Amino acid sequence: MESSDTIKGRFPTLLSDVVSTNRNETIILLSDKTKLKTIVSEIKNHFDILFMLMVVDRPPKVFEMNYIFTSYSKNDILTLRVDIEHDDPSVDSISNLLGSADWEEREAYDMFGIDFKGHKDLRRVLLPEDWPGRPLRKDFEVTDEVRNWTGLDLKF
Amino acid sequence: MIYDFFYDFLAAHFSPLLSTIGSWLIVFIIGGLITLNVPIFLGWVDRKLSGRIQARYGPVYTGPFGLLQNVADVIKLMGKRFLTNQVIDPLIYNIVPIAIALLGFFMVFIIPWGNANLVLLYVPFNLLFIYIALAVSPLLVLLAGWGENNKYAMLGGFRGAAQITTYELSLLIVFISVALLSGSYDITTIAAAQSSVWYVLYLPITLVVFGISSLAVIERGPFDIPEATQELQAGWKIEYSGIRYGLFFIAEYVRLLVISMLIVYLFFGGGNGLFLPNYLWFWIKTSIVTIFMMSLRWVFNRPRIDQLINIGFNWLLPLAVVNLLIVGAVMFF
Amino acid sequence: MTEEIGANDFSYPGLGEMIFMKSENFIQSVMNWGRSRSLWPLTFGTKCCAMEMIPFGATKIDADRTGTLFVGDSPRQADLVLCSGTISKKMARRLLNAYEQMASPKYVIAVGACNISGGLFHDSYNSIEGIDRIMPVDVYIPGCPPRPEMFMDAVLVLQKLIKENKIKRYQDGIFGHNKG
Amino acid sequence: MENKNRNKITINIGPVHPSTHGVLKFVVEIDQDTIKKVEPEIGFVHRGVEKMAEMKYFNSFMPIADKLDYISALNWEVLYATTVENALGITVPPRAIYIRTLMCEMQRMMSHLLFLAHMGEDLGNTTLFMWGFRERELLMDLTEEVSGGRLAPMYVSIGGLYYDLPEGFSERLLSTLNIIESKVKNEYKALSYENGLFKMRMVGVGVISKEQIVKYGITGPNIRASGVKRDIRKDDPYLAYDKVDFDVMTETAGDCYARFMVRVNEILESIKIIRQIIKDIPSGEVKVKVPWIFKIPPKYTFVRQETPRGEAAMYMVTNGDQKPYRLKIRAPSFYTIQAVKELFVGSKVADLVAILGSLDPVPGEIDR
Repeated sequence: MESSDTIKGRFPTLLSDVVSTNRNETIILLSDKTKLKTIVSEIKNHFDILFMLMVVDRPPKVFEMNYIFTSYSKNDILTLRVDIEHDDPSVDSISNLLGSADWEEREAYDMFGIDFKGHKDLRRVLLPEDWPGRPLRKDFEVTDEVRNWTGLDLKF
Repeated sequence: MIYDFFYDFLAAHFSPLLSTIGSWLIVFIIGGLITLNVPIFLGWVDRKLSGRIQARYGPVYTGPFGLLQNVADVIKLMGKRFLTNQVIDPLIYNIVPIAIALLGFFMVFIIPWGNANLVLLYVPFNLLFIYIALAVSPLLVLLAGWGENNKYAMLGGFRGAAQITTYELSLLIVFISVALLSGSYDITTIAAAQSSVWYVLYLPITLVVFGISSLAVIERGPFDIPEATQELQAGWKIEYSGIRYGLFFIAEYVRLLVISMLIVYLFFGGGNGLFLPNYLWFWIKTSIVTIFMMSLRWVFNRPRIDQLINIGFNWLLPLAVVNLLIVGAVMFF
Repeated sequence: MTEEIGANDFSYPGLGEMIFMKSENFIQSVMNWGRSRSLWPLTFGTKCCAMEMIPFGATKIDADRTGTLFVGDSPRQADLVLCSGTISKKMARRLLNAYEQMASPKYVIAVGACNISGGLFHDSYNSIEGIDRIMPVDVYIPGCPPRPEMFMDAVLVLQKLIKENKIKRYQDGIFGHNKG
Repeated sequence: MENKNRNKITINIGPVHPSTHGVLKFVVEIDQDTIKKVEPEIGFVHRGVEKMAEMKYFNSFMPIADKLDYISALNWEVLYATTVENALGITVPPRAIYIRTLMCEMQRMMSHLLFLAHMGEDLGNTTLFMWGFRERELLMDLTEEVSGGRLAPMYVSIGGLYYDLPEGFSERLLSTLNIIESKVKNEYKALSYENGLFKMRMVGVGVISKEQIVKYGITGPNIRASGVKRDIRKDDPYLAYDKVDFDVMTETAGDCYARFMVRVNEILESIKIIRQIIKDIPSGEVKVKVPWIFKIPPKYTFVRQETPRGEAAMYMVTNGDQKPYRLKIRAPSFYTIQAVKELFVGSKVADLVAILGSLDPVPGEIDR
C-alpha cells in the first residue's frame, strides 16, 4: 500500500493509522475535519473515485464519516475516516473534486442532515423535499404514526 | 360499380329521385360496415401474427380462435366514460378522430375491391383521390397534437407532420411514375395494363420506395415514430380515450389494407393471374402483401425521426425522381 | 309515512317498462362482456413484481390470450391498474394521479405482498402499507413476488367479477358507471 | 432574438413511463427535438433498506437483500452473506462456493438477457423483447428448481446454501446453455446486433468517455464498453472465480452498441464459466451450521463484488449486538444514473430511451 503510505507521509500530524481487517483496505483517521479537502485532493492523485461514503451515527458525540476510495487500475481500498460533531454536523463538500461524491453527499444530507459546505446543489435526493425527519439517525423511530402516513399530502 | 347496380335495380321499381337516395343509402351502409369490420378483422390478424412471430398465441379465449377479441375491444371502448384534461381545444380535439375515420371511409368508398365492378362508387382518377386521402393526414396529426394541449402530444404531432410530409412526396412521385407507364390515373386501368408483364419487373426500386414511404405515411410498422410507445407513450393520441381512441384503429387498419391493395394493383398486376378467377387472385396477393407489411412491424426496431427524414429526403426521394425520369424518357422515345 | 302510500295497491310493470328493463339488462350484460374481455392494463410497475408482470405479458404466459393487451400507452386508454411493487410515500400521490387520469370504468389489481399489507417492508418508514389505503382495489394477488401465472389467475377472476356485475362501484345505471 | 427560450419545452419523463426501467424521472428541457438539460430524479421506490437492516437480525435481512436489485437477486444474496460471514469469520465449504459461483453466473445471464430484451423494447422491437424473455424463462425454471423461487430465490444462507443442487440439474443446465448459446449467436444476431436499423440507432449514440467514468464512478459493463478493463471477478477474485478461466470482455467505442455487445459477450462468457464449474464442482457439504440469531463483535466489514450492473459493495458496522449497527450499501446504478446529466445532453428525445436502456439501471438498487 505505497500510495496510502505516501499520503500519510505527507500529513504526519493530521493522519493516523487504524488497523483494518478487510482485504486490501487501509484505514486512515483524519483528526481535523477542516483539512478534509486538502487530504482528498492529495488522495485524488493516487485513487480514481469515491467508491462510497458511509456515515455512521454515533450519538451523542459524533457522526463518523467514512470516505472509501478505490481506483480502476489497482485493488487498494483507502478509507478516510473523519469524525464530525453531532451538534454541528457540517463538513466541507468534496463534490467539486470527485463527481461521484455529488449524490452521495446529497444522500447523507437527506438521511442524516449533514451540511456539506460548498455543495452547489444540496437537496434531498431520495426523499421528497418536505419529508419530515432524518430517517437514518439513531434517534429516528419508525413509529405507527410514520408508518400510517400515506404521503398524499406531500408536495411534488 | 355497386352504386350503379343498386340504382338500376331500384330504378326499375321506383322514381329516379327515390332510387338515387336509396342507392346512396345502401352504398353508405355497405361502406360503413366494411370500414368498421376491416379494423376488427385485420386487428385480429395483426395480434395473431405478432403472437406467432413472438412465440405466443395471441387472443384465444374470446370467440373461436379469438375472432371476437376486437369486437370486445370495440364494445369496451364504446362503454368508456369520456375523460380528458380541462384545457383541450374541444372543436379540434373532437374533429380529428372523426375526420381520420371519415378519410378511411372515403378510401373504402372509392377503391375497387378486386374488380373494376366491385367499387362502391366509381370516380375517375381514383388513384389521386386516394393519394389525397393519405396525404391530408399530417394536418390532422398536427391539429390533434395542438388540440390535446399536452407536451407529449405536441411532440408527437410535430414528428408526425414532419414524417408524413417527407414521405408523401416520394409517394406522389411513385404514383406519377406508375401512371406515366400505364397512361392512366385509374386504378383498374393500371392493373389491366399489366396483363402481360407486372410493373414490379419494370419498377422494382419504385416498389421498395413505395413500400417504405407508404408505411411511413400511415405511421405503421417500424415507422410509428409519432406515437412511439417507448418514447412518447402514445404520441399525438395520448389524450384520447374511449371510442375516440378506437376510431384511430379504423384509420390504421383501413389505410394498411388500402396500401396493400395499391401495391397489388400498381405492381403485381391486380387480379391478373393464371387459371384462377380474377378476384381470387387479387385477394390471394393482397393477403400475402398485407401480412408481409404487418410483419415488418414486428421484426424491425424504429429509427429515429431525424434518421427517417434523412432517408426520405436523401435516398428515397432522389431514387423516386430518377425512376420517374427514366420512365418518362422510355415512354417518350 | 309518505313512502307507504300505495304500498298495498296492485302494481305490475308496464310493457314499455318491461322492454326497457329487458334491454337494459341485455345492454348491461353485453357491455360487461366487452369490458371483461378487453382489460388493457396500465403497467404501474415499480419493483420486483413488475419483473414478474413482464413475463405475464411475454411468451410463456401470454396475457394477450385473454385480451389483456399491453398497449403500454397513456392512462387514458387503460382500464386496469396492475399496481405491482412497493408504493413509497413519494410515489403514492403519483399512483393516485395515474388512477384519476383513467377513464371509468377502471379496475385495480394490487400485486404482491407490499401492495396488500406492506409485506416485507411493512415496518419501513417510507412504504405504504397496502394501496387500499389510497384507492379501491378489486383483486389482490398474494406473493413476494407472485408468479406470472397468478397474474393470469387474477385477470380471470376480475373478468368473472365484471361479467357477473359484482364490482360494486359500477353496478348502477344503464352503462354501469354512474358512480365512477 | 430577445426571446431565446421561446422554443424550449420542459417535459417530465417518468416516473411512470414504459421505458424508464421502473420508476425514474427525468426533467428534460428540449429545444425542438434536442435535449438541452436533464435533471434526473430518484427515490420513488426508496424503502429505507439501510434503516431496516439496523432493525433486523442478520439472517432476517436476507430477503430484503434479495429485493435490492430484483434482476440479479442472487448476486446480492451472495454479497450480503459474504459480508456477514467475513464479519463472523467463518469459511464456507468449497462446494457451496462453487454452487454460489454457478448461481451468480446464471443470474448474470438472466440479467443480461433481460437487458437485451429491454433494449429491443426500448427501440420498438417487441419481438426481441419477447424472445429475450423466452430464453430467460428457461433459466428462471432452473432457478426455481434449485431454490423454489423465481425472482427472489432465497437460496444463499449465511454459512453456505439452504439446499444442495437437485438430481440431474447439471445435465438440464447444460442443455439449456446450449439452447441459449445458439439463440444468442444466431437469432439475436439477425434481430439485433447485425441488423442495420438496430445499428443505426445504437452506433455512436451516448458515448461515455473515460473522464466521465472517473467523474461519476461508473463501474461494470458500462465501463468495459469504454475500454476500461476492470472486473472484480478477475482483478480481485472472490468465490471460485480464480479457479475458472474466462476473459474480461471489453469494447472500445463506449457507445450504446458497445455496451450492448459487452453484455452479449458476457452472456457467452458466463456460459463458458458455468460449463467449467459443472465439470469440476467438488462434492461435500453445502452449509456450515450457523445459529439463526447470533452476535458479531464490534467490527468494520467491507466486501465488494461484481454484480451484472457493476461493483456492488456492502460496508457493515457491528457493535457486538444481534443486529448490524450500520449497513451501507453501494449500488452501482446509483452512480451510473448520475452520468445521464451529461450523456443525454445534445441527443434526441428518442436517444434518451436508447441511452438509458443501454446503461441498464435498476431503480430498486438506486433507491434502496
